[in-house]
This record gives sequence, structure tokens and C-alpha cells, in this order.
Amino acid sequence: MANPVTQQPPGSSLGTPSPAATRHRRFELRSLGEVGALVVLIVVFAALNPSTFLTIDNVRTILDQSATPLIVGVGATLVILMGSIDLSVEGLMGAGGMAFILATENSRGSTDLGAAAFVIGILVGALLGMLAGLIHTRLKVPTFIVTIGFWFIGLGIATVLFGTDSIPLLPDGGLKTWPNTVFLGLPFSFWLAGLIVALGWVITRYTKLGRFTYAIGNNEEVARSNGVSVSRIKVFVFAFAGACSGLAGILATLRLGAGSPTVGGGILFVTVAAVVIGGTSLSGGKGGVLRTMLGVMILTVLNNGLILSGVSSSIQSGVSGAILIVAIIVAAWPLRSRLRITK
Amino acid sequence: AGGGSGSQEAIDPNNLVLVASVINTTNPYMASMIEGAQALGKKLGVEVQIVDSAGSSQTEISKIQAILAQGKKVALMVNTVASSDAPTIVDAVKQAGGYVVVWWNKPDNLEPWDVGNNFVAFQKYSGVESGECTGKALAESLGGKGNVIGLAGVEDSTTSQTRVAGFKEALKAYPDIKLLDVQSANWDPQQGLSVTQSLLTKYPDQVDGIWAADDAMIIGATNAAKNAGQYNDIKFVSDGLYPPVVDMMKEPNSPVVGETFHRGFMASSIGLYTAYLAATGKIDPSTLPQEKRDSLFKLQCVGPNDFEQYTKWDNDVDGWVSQLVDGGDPWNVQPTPLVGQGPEQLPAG
Amino acid sequence: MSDRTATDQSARPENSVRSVDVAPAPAADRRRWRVIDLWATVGPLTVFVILFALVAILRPAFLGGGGLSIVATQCTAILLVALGQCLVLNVGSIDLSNAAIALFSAILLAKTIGPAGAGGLVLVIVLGAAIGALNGFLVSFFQVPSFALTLGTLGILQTASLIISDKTTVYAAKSALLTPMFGSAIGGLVTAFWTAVIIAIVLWAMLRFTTLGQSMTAVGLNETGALFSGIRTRATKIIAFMFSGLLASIAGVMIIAQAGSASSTGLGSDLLLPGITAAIVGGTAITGGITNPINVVFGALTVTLIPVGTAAIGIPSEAQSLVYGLVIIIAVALTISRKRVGVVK
Amino acid sequence: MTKAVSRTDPAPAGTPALKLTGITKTFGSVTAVKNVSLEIPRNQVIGLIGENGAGKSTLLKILSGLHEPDAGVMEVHGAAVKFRRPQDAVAAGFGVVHQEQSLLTNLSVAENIAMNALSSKDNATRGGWYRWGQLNKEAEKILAKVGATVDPRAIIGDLSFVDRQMVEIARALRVDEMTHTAPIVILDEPTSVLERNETAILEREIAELKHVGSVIFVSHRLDEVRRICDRIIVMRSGEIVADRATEGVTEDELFQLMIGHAAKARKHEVQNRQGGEPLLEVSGLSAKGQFKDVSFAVPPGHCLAIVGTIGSGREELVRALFGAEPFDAGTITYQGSRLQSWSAARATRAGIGYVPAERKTEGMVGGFNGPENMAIARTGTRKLFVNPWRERKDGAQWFETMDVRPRDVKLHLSRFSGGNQQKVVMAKWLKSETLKLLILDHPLRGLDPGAAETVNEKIREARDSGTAIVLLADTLEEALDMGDTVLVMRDGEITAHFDLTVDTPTTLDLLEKMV
Ligand SMILES: Nc1ncnc2c1ncn2[C@@H]1O[C@H](COP(=O)(O)OP(=O)(O)OP(=O)(O)O)[C@@H](O)[C@H]1O
Ligand SMILES: Nc1ncnc2c1ncn2[C@@H]1O[C@H](COP(=O)(O)OP(=O)(O)OP(=O)(O)O)[C@@H](O)[C@H]1O
Ligand SMILES: [Mg+2]
Ligand SMILES: [Mg+2]
Repeated sequence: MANPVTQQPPGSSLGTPSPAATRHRRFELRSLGEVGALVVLIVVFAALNPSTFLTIDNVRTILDQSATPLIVGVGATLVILMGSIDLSVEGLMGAGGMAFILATENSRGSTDLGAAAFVIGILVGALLGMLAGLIHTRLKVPTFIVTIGFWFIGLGIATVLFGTDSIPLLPDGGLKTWPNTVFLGLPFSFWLAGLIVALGWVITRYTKLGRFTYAIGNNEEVARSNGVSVSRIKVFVFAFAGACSGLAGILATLRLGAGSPTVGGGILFVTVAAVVIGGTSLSGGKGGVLRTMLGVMILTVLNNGLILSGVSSSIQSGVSGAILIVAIIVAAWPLRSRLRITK
Repeated sequence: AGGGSGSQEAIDPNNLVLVASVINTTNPYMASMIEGAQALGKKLGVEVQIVDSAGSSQTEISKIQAILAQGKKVALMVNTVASSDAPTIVDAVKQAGGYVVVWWNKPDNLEPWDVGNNFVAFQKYSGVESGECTGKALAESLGGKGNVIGLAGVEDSTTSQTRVAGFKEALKAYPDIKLLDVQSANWDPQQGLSVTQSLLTKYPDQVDGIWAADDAMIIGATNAAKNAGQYNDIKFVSDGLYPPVVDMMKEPNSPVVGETFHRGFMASSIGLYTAYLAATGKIDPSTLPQEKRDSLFKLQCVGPNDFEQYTKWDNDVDGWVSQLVDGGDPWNVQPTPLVGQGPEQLPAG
Repeated sequence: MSDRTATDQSARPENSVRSVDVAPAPAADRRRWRVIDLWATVGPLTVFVILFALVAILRPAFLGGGGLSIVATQCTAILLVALGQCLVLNVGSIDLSNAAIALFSAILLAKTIGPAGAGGLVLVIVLGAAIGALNGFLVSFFQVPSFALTLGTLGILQTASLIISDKTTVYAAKSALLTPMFGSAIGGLVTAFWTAVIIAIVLWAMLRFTTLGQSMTAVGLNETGALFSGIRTRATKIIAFMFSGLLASIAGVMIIAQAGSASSTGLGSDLLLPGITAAIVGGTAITGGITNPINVVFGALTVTLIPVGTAAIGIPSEAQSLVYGLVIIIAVALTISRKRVGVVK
Repeated sequence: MTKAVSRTDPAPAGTPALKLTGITKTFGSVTAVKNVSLEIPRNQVIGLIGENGAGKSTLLKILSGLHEPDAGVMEVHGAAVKFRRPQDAVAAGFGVVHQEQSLLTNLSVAENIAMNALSSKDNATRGGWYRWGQLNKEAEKILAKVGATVDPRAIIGDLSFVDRQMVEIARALRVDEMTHTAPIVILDEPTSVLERNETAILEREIAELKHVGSVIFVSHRLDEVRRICDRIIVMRSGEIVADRATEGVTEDELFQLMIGHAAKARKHEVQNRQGGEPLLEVSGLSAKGQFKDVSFAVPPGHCLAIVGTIGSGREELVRALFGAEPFDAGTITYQGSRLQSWSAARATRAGIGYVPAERKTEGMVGGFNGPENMAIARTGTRKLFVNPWRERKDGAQWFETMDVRPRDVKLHLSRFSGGNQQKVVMAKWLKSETLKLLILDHPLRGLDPGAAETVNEKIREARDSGTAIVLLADTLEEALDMGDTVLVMRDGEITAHFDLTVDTPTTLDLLEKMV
């Protein structure tokens, strides 16, 4: 299209605002549907496993397990808010994690750069993310493909770093114990995740970068005609998402105590599902990191609860899938309108 | 059986390429398999190519076919991603006039002697035996009393299934041992960690022992226990005796109380060497006894006292491989001689 | 009316009108557009040919050893899934579940073809189409994003596959129905591949010469606009998803024809990403409204060729996934439709 | 004036606020703006008119930094400038209301107002940080100026179309807060979507602006242009063909200059076809919060015009007739049978056509070319196959009949100027022999008088050949000119019903029933 056009919800094309529009503005945590879902899950599982589910230990377990998807989720949310998608997270986690463990004290004795190792791990993620963003904006390749590509590239880098030597392991004590060390009642891993979520929230709420992310997701061309330098923002956001993946890779490596290129295995399904369940729209422009936090919590609680309830691991993907479907249908029900377009 | 069917003129080693196909390149077991293949190639002075299936039958099959298409004759050792891949791969190799030894998975009804000389042999370590030996070790270390949990591999992995079966079989002898739960962790350390984490909270302070179908997962499990501060209250057993596990066992009164010893490099070099012998006409598969074509190799039960003696192999892969080649008999090398004939039977009940 | 045009022209000399509006384009510019048009049609083919030539040059034996027939054989299932995907993408949605449908169908067929024979075949294909249609129904009537919905269906189908396969490999009874698919070849390429190619051509004709196809593209380009033109947008979307399910289950049939067995980690357990990638390398726009099933054939061939090629050339196995990622991006960068500039997401 | 004094500005008195020399812009085969030179002095309101596709919007987009010119020089207050991004234009003191609304519907009013100023020195978002309080305060101030009663915290998507337009305008006027030079405000067809009373506010505002800066105002309503502007520039085929002081040019002259021939005097003949079995009969139709208890009947070959301010519910009403929006009470009887489970698709097949006001998003498929756009509207029998060659031939035919420019049947419709797009949208319904009822929502929006004439011509032809018309007119004059019957709606209810064969209401009569 040559000229910027405001894609208004067709229902409200003229005169009265559409119910859809009014609903969408409900902000962040005010999404009671998701909160309700989470509460229901908690109640159900607490009833099924009275002695185990609501114990301090299990709560800590859940929080610890939610840490990695949370960190990845913050980046993923910003990307999805722009109407793009990031499928590279697992690869980037692998690359970041391997880079980290090889740069810190490990059983291979490769090197020990101390704290710098963290920076390296995060930078690797950020760099790959930035490259993905650049390729997307310069070559006009859809993020869907670019990020699939970088999934494999990240995995490739991790595999090359891994080489054919023995697994690099972290020495006992020290770093390795950090994620589960309890601070003010909660594991450090969760505090870290909380910090990132907070950062993400501040970005999306109070910075140009964040607000422009929403703008781009709403309508890229209009955003451009409003003076948003779309390409720059996109590259920034992908770099940020990459950094999140890198950090998540580090955290996963710490928890595992060993380096593994597939350290991010299965995280993609969880984060994307979490973002969507949280209510961030895949077409961009609507949603936020706090919603994603809800989504992650719902899925982690679900997974943990199913195991505690002795549900066979083979049907867990089925149950998560069903919940995902129910969640999105319930969320979409009140917005139904013949003229509403969903991709 | 249509024994002599395959073409049996010897192939000149210079016109031969050794191919080792593994499920992935990052799993330590797989890494070890690659190491063995390369050592053998060096020893025999024959080109070696590695196929990384990246966990996908699709990739595995097409890459193998691509290599067959390169023109050179192929001696192939393949650790099939799924047993269903075996027929397709065997056919392809037969078409190309190569020779293949399949490791770990094949349909029970697909037997080398039915296919012909090009399908030289199927080889594996007994999963049941592995499960029984580690199960026994675990039960003993607990004095025959306590609660244990198990971590299985990929759901539809026969290896995992046979190992779990052996594990359960072993526990039958110990009525006071309670198997609380068996969950799949997909051969993956990360999942080994999170599944164990959840199970430890599901059974707070009840878990006395953890069994895993593969060391990759026990690495995750032990870390979960460490994070939960229960590392020293729990006994661990698993399969593979990976170097990191060896290090754990080295610790004074280590909680890792039982392992089985079998090596990727041994598996791959035995497999490849068998194929090589057939390809170069040094053996005629059709004349071999069936146990040498559908074979179970010996895996060693390893305990805290004797594990040290196995580490020597890891430091000298080349040495072991030359011992294999000099011996000239892949079915009789220490510490993994041929012990039985497949297909493996699950314990009754 | 006619007199209006008359006065019009008398008042405004021919050339002055033309000069703004239908002025003959500057030759250079015309050429540029013709090139873009041309590339849109031959790009995917060219990219495949170049990559194939590259492999053949670095490893001449690959040609002799029937490299092409290997690629054709291996790409059949991917191609079928990709064809379904390109139809769904064309209406502006995406189907993340069709690969899972393929595997589910394969397992089901393996169980049924023995007892039921052709009946099993029909059952599987009908069921596949039904699952696809259900996806479409939920997407269009509950107005949920297809990406999320089919992600859910994907999870459910995975579990379903595990359960009906009883977590092991299911072996299909040999069936005369299927053996010709990979048993026989035309021009060195297996019948199964040609079957898929024919399906591709039929789909191409469907999109170009039927009202249904035109409606699909319209929906993909601007669903609201299509709606206000009286197109039955919901039905159109459902049909697109139904096709996707149908083609997926045919892919499942091909898996059985090829391997004779199926398991939830076995052959066909990873068709999703290759399928989508093939569709896009074939010039399909992920934003909807642009696709050409015939080019998707070359997309599928390319996607299959890359891992095979890297192995054939003998690139170290550690580096292969790195190469795969890079080549995919380059291939898409080359083949993506530059016709409609504007937003790329 | 006070504001004007307070301004420090470098340029010596007398230098024009804006000076263009030899500006040219080509799109592929189309030269949209050809060697345009003009001077705009301080404190003047310039009217820019020209037929659809004349190049007005393109010229203005060049001024607002959306397009870079292929050739030519721009001087602002005597200094040569080059705009690479919209911010550059803003920084140079240009405020723009684009022809199509360019607001971000998911952001708040205040954010949108701040938007394209973000890169320039501006406190509320300095250093990339949002200071919401300040942001909203500034927005409030500006909105107040335009007399808009919009909450700066409101999300654009929740606002009515008019309110959005007001926000657009407020945002354009914002420049004179921000920049220290005299602002140049560009308004591209700002009124085409406004009804009278809103237009009045805008006119006042423009008069205000005149004291501080200059205004470029585009409209197809010649009366409006003459009322508002000091000087009128006419574009045709991308060139400036006339530049006149408003005094002493008549609308007819302007028309002549734009279109190249005199306007045909349109005598208004109203036929009485009230006899005849009604084609469409609506009784007691109601939709919650939109319209209630609406009843009327339309016989074949009859034109029913519905007037009312925005929010009167007439848009929703006609959408319900077309099956695009639901109604919860009352009945629609079409061709003698009562309609159940009505949908746009059924309506179309039953021979009803609908031309929505939202041309780009609802009326057409921009990625399709003209013929394809015409083909997808399939009234009457359902076909199974399409014949692309046939389509293209018929399409070309209709491009001639409707005088669509350029006559390029391969060009995506999104590439045409608004007026020409509208001609295609009309053609897509008119082409069908089985068309029985045509619902027109602001069919002339954004059309130049020439194009408007063509379209009206076509509407009359259709009506005379027995097609019933339901018309939501842009202006009351238009309604009275085209309608056989005129309905007036207010707040979702019918407040008046004029049968033009018997009574002859003036626009004022209508107006008082409307508000
Ligand atoms: N994905 C994997 N990653 C790492 N190691 C693996 C993997 N799959 C198998 N292994 C190792 O390879 C050996 C056997 O392979 P595997 O169990 O996968 O075959 P399988 O799953 O039994 O085949 P099938 O699915 O047909 O039963 C085991 O020692 C196991 O540790
Ligand atoms: N982005 C573009 N790409 C190609 N052609 C364009 C583009 N924008 C405008 N044009 C062409 O340039 C010419 C001038 O268009 P423009 O929108 O400036 O006309 P206009 O005077 O604004 O018409 P209207 O009164 O309908 O708004 C038209 O022929 C149009 O088709
Ligand atoms: Mg314009
Ligand atoms: Mg226009």
C-alpha cells in the first residue's frame, strides 16, 4: 500500500466504538481471565495433592522452573508485540550457555574469565539477535524464517563450541548453587527472572523503545509515517530478545551444572504458548510482559501439577495443548464480531 | 534363509569409506561413538565419514543415501534414530552394494540372514541386563528397603523400554523397595533435572534412590538432588558410566552406587569393524552363526569398588581399537565379548 | 456516458491525459518490473538448480549416484505438507498442526491397513481432512489466531500419536496399494514424488481458475474487503485448513509407503519446520495472498537438498546445522516475493 | 497576532514561508508531480484543488517528508531544506493531516499527538523516557485549542471517527507549540469525512492559524475552498495549471480549470415510483445502542437517501441491511420474503451490493488489480470457475466506462488514487445485471467533482434501469439532489421522512431534524 491507512477495527470504522476496541485497552494485569485460570489450576492441584502441592519446597520448585521461560518470555513478548515472531530462542540459549560455561571455570579447564563469562554469554545472544534483526530489516526476510535460520545457526555454534571433548561441567558449590540459593524466601533464579520482567515492564511502559514497539505492532506503515524509525527499533528489540535468550541459556546451564547445546530444548513451545495464553496478540500491538508472566505461571503450574498428580508424562503435551485452546477461545469469546479479523 | 544372496567379491579398502551414523553429535554417548569410528579409521587407514541424524529419521536416511550416492563403497555402522528406520537404510545400502551393521534398534522381525550379506549384523547391549544390574545395585545399597523413582528415555525407545523392564524385574526380588514413579526425561539432562526436581517435591524426603535409563539423565538428576540439598541422602544408579559420573563416583562414599559400563566408541568400532571385515571379504556373513549376526554384547556391572578399572579404556581409545583390530575378531574383545543372541526378550510379567 | 468521454477528450488533448496516467513507463523501469515478475516465477527453480549444481560440482559422484532421485524421494512428504501449508498461508493463517496430522495418520494407517486395507486408507485421509476442517472451524468461528490454535492441536495430536502407537513403532502390513509409490519410478524419480507434483499442479489450477481459489487469495490479501464483496470468508478458510489436513494425511500415507512403519519419534516426526520453510522458499508470502504451489515443489526440493547436500559434500557434521540455517535464510532472501513492497513481519 | 510577534525568526520580512522550484516525483510509470514551482507567503491560507490523481497528496507527502522528490528545491523561510524523514519536516515547522488517517489505534490520544514530534526537542519524552503526566497535560492543552472534548488518556481505537480526525488536526496544529518558526500546516482533505458542524470548528481553527503561520488546505468541496482560502491553486496531471486569488473566481471556473470542461447543469427530476411492490421493506428494525425501531420501504428503481450526523446510526443500519452487522429486533423483507440468518455473502448472491465508506480497508482488495476486484463480487448465480482473460477484458471495458485513470488493468488497486479506486469499487457492483439493490455509504467521499459527476451519473443510470438505491450522502445537497425519498435520522431513530415528490425541504429543514 502506498499510503498509510489506519486499520481500525472494522466494527468501529465510523461512529460508535466497537466493543473489541474498548476491551483491548484493559491494561496488563487487569486481565482477570488469565488470573482466574491460574487460580483455578492452583486450587485444583492443591485439592488433588493437599500434602505436596502448596508446600514451600514445591512453590520454590515452580518458581525456579518458571525462571528460564520467564526470561525468554520477556524478549519474546517484545518481539511479538511488534507483530514479529522469534523462533530462535532454543538455538540462542544453546549458544549463550555454551559460550558462558566455556568462559567460566569448568571441568574442561578451557578458561576462567570469572564474571566476564556472564557478559560473554549474554553478548553472544544479543549479537545473534541483532544479526537476525538486521537480516530481517535489510533483506526484508520474514522474521519467521530468519529466526528459524538463527535457531539452527545458534545450535550450530553451540555444537561447534561443544566439539567432541567431554561434557564441560561446573565445579560443585559456587556458581552452580546460586540459582537455587534462597533469598528472602525465593530462589535467586526467580529473583533474576523477576528483575528481567520488571525491566521489560518498564521498557514497554515508560520508554520510547517500548511504546514504539506497540506502535509498530499496530501498523508498521503508520508508525513509519509518524516518524518511528521502524528498522532501528526492530533491530534493538531482536537484540534485546537475543540477550534474554543468552541470559536464559546461562541460567539453564547453571541449574544443570553442565554445558549442553540443547540446554534450551522445548522452551520455544512453552514461551510462545505462554505469551499467547497471557493474551498478547500474535498480530502485534496488544498485550504486555506482565500478561506473559501469567502465561508462564499457568503453564509451569500445570506441568508441575500434572507430575505431582501422577499424570503420565506422555499425555502432558496433550493436556497443555487442550488448555491452550480453551484459554484462547475463552479469551476471544467476548470479542466475537462478524467483522473481527484474526489471522 | 537366503544367505549367500549378497555379492561377495572383496572391496579394495582404498575404494571403501567407513560411515558412522549417530543420533546427534552432542550427547556424550554419541560423541564417544564418533571418537571410536575415527580411531578405527585411523587404525585401518580408511576414510571415515560421520552422519549426524540430528535426532531425525528423515535427516538420517537422506544423509546416508547421499553418502551412498558419492560412489565409493560404504561400510556403515548406524545407531538408528528409530527402529523403523532400519529396513529403509538396510535396503538402500544393499542397493548400493555396501555393508551395514545396525546398532541399538531394528524391528525384531528384520533379521540379517533374511536380507543377505549386505546386512552384516545387528548389535546391541542388552537393555534388560542393564536395568537388572543397576536395579540390583540400587536395591542392595538401600539394604533392600526404601522408595525409589525412575527416569526413562524417549517414550517409544526400545532401549529405554527394555532397561526399565530390567529395572522393574530386578526390584521384584526386593519386596520392601517401593517404586514410587517412573517418568520420561527423553534422554535429556535438562529434563532429567526438572522431572527429578518435581518428583522430589512430590515425594518430600521420601525418595531414597533414583534410577535412570542413561547417564545423560542422571547428570540432571544428581544436580536436582544437590539443589534440593538431598544429594547425600539419595543413592543413584544409571547406565553408561560417562566420565562425569566417574568423577562423581570418585568422591569419598559417593551416592552413585551402581553403573553399567559400555562405550560408544566400543559399540561403533565393533560395528564398523564388522562391516569392514564383510566388505573386504575377510568374513562371509552367510557362513556366520546367527548369534554373530543378531548379537547381544556383554555390558559390565560396575560398582563403587571396581569402577576405576574401566576408566583406563577412556584414556586409550586408540589402544583399545588396535587391540580390536589386531585380535581380528569383533565378537571377542574385552571387556565386551559376545554374550548372547537377539532379539532381546522382555522378562515375563 | 459516451458523450461525457467525448467532451472529456475534446477538452483535454489525448497526450496530456496519457502523460500522467498511462505514460509509457521509462524503459529501465519497465524492465525492472518485468525482471521482478520473472524472478517471482522462476526464482525458486533457479535457486534449487544453483544449489544442486553446486553440490554436483563439489561432488560429481552425487549426480551419477542419482542424487536427484534421493532428494525427490526424501522430499515427497515435506512437499505434501508444504502444499497444505501454502494454501493456509495463502488465506493469511498458518497451520502448525499439519505435520502432526501426517504422523498421526501414518500411525493410524499402519494399524488399520492390515485389517481394513483400502478402507484404512480412506479412513485415514477422511480423518485427516476432518481434523484440518475442525482447525479451520475453530479458527474462523471462534476467531482465535490460527498460530495459537494449531499449536494446541499439535500438542493434542502428539499425545494421540503416542497413545495409539502404544509408545512403540507400529509396523504396517505390506499392502499392494502402497508399494508402487516408492517401488516404481518415472524418469528416475519415484512415483510418490510425481503424485505430489501432480497435486501441486492441480492446486495451482485451483487457485488460478476457480472462484474458490480466487476467494482464498482475496481473503489472504484483505479479509474485510473480501467479506464486503460477498465472499464466504469463513467457509473459504475452513476449506483451506481442510486441504491442509487432507494433504498432511496423504503425506502420512507416503510415510507408510516409504518406511512400512511409523513411530512418534520415527520418520515424519519432524515435518513441521521443513514444511513451512519449503512453502516460503517456494515464494509463498507468510502474510498471505501470495503463493504458487508449483514453486513450492522447488521449495521442498531445496529444503531437502540442503542437509543431503552438506552430507554429500562432506561438511563436518558439527557444522552442518550452521550451514543449514545460513542457506535457508539466503534461499528465502532470494526467493521471497518482492512484488508487493510494504510490511514484512 | 500576539503569538506572531513573540516569534524570533531569522528570515528577513517578505521571504516566503515556503518556496518550491521544479519539484518532480515519479512512481514507476506515473509522474505524480511534474516540475511544480510555487511560493507561499506567511499568514496565508492556500487552497489546493485538482481532480483525483492530480498529484495533490503526493506533493503534500513530499512536503511532510514521506516522499523524497526526484528533482527540485524546497526552501522554508528562505533556507533550503531536504526532508529525509517525517521528523525533519516537523522540525522545520510542518504539521500535517494526511488524507488517510494516520493514527495508531492501540495507543492513547496523548501519545499519538506526541508521536512524530518525539525526535525533536520535546520535554515529555526527552531522552526516550515517557513522562505521562506532562504528556497528557500538553495533549489536553492542544485538544482544547481545537475545541475537541477528547480525554488524552483515551485509546484511539475507542474513539469515533470524527474524534480521531480532531486528534489528527490537533496534532498538526501542535507544530506551532513546538517550533520557533512560523508553522506551515498541511490539511489533505480533512473535511471529506466531517459533517457540517465539525467542519465549522475546523474553519474557525484555520482562521486562528492564519495569524501565526500558513495553511495548505486540500478539499474537493469547492464552496468550502472558496470560503476558507485566500488563494486557490489548481493541479492537473501533476502540474499547476492555475493560481488565483479567491476573490473573482467562481466555482464553475474552478471546476472548468480542474476537469477541463464545464460542469453539466444537473436538472433534478424526481420520479414517483412509490407505486410498485417494494423490493425492500424494513419494519421495527433495532440493534442495541445503534438504531431502534426503523421502518421504511424501497421499491425498485427508487433512491432512498438517509441523512444524519455521524453517530446517528445510519451506517450501522445499512450494514445490517447488507448482513454485515447483526440486528436484534424487527424484520427485513426482501423481494417479498422475510430474511433469516442474513449474511453479506447471502445478500450479495441475492443481488444486493454495498459500497462501504471505508474504501481502503473494506471496499476493496488492494493487492488485487482492478478486474480481479470487480470479479470477486459475485451477485446472482454461483460460478465455479473463473476466466482470467475474460475478467481482464471486461475490466478494461469498465475502466473505459468509468474513466478510471490510469487505464492500467494490471496495476494493484492500492496504487490508484482514492477517486479512481472508488470508481472501480462502484464498477464491481454496477457490472452485474442481477444487481437489484445498491447500498452506498458516502460514495463520493474523496472524489473530485469530475469523478463525483461520473459516479452520480452511474448511480442514476442504475436507478433508472430499475435498481433500488439506498444512499448515505456526503452532503445534504447531494441527498436532496439524488434522493426520491429522504429519511433523517438522529440517535438511531428516524426523525423525519420527506417524499420529494410531494414536499421540497431545504437543507436547513433537514439540518434541524438532524441535530
Ligand atoms: N536422542 C538421544 N540422545 C542421546 N542418546 C540417545 C538418544 N537416543 C538414544 N540414545 C542412546 O542410544 C542408545 C540407544 O538408542 P535409542 O534408545 O534411541 O534407540 P531406540 O529409541 O530404542 O529406537 P526405537 O525408538 O526404535 O525403539 C541408548 O544408549 C541411548 O542412551
Ligand atoms: N505510492 C505510489 N505508487 C505508485 N503510484 C502512486 C503512489 N502514490 C500516488 N501514486 C499515483 O500518483 C498520482 C497522484 O496521486 P495522488 O494521491 O497524489 O492524487 P490526489 O491528487 O491526492 O488524488 P485524490 O484527490 O484522489 O486524493 C496518481 O496517479 C496515483 O495513482
Ligand atoms: Mg489525495
Ligand atoms: Mg486520494
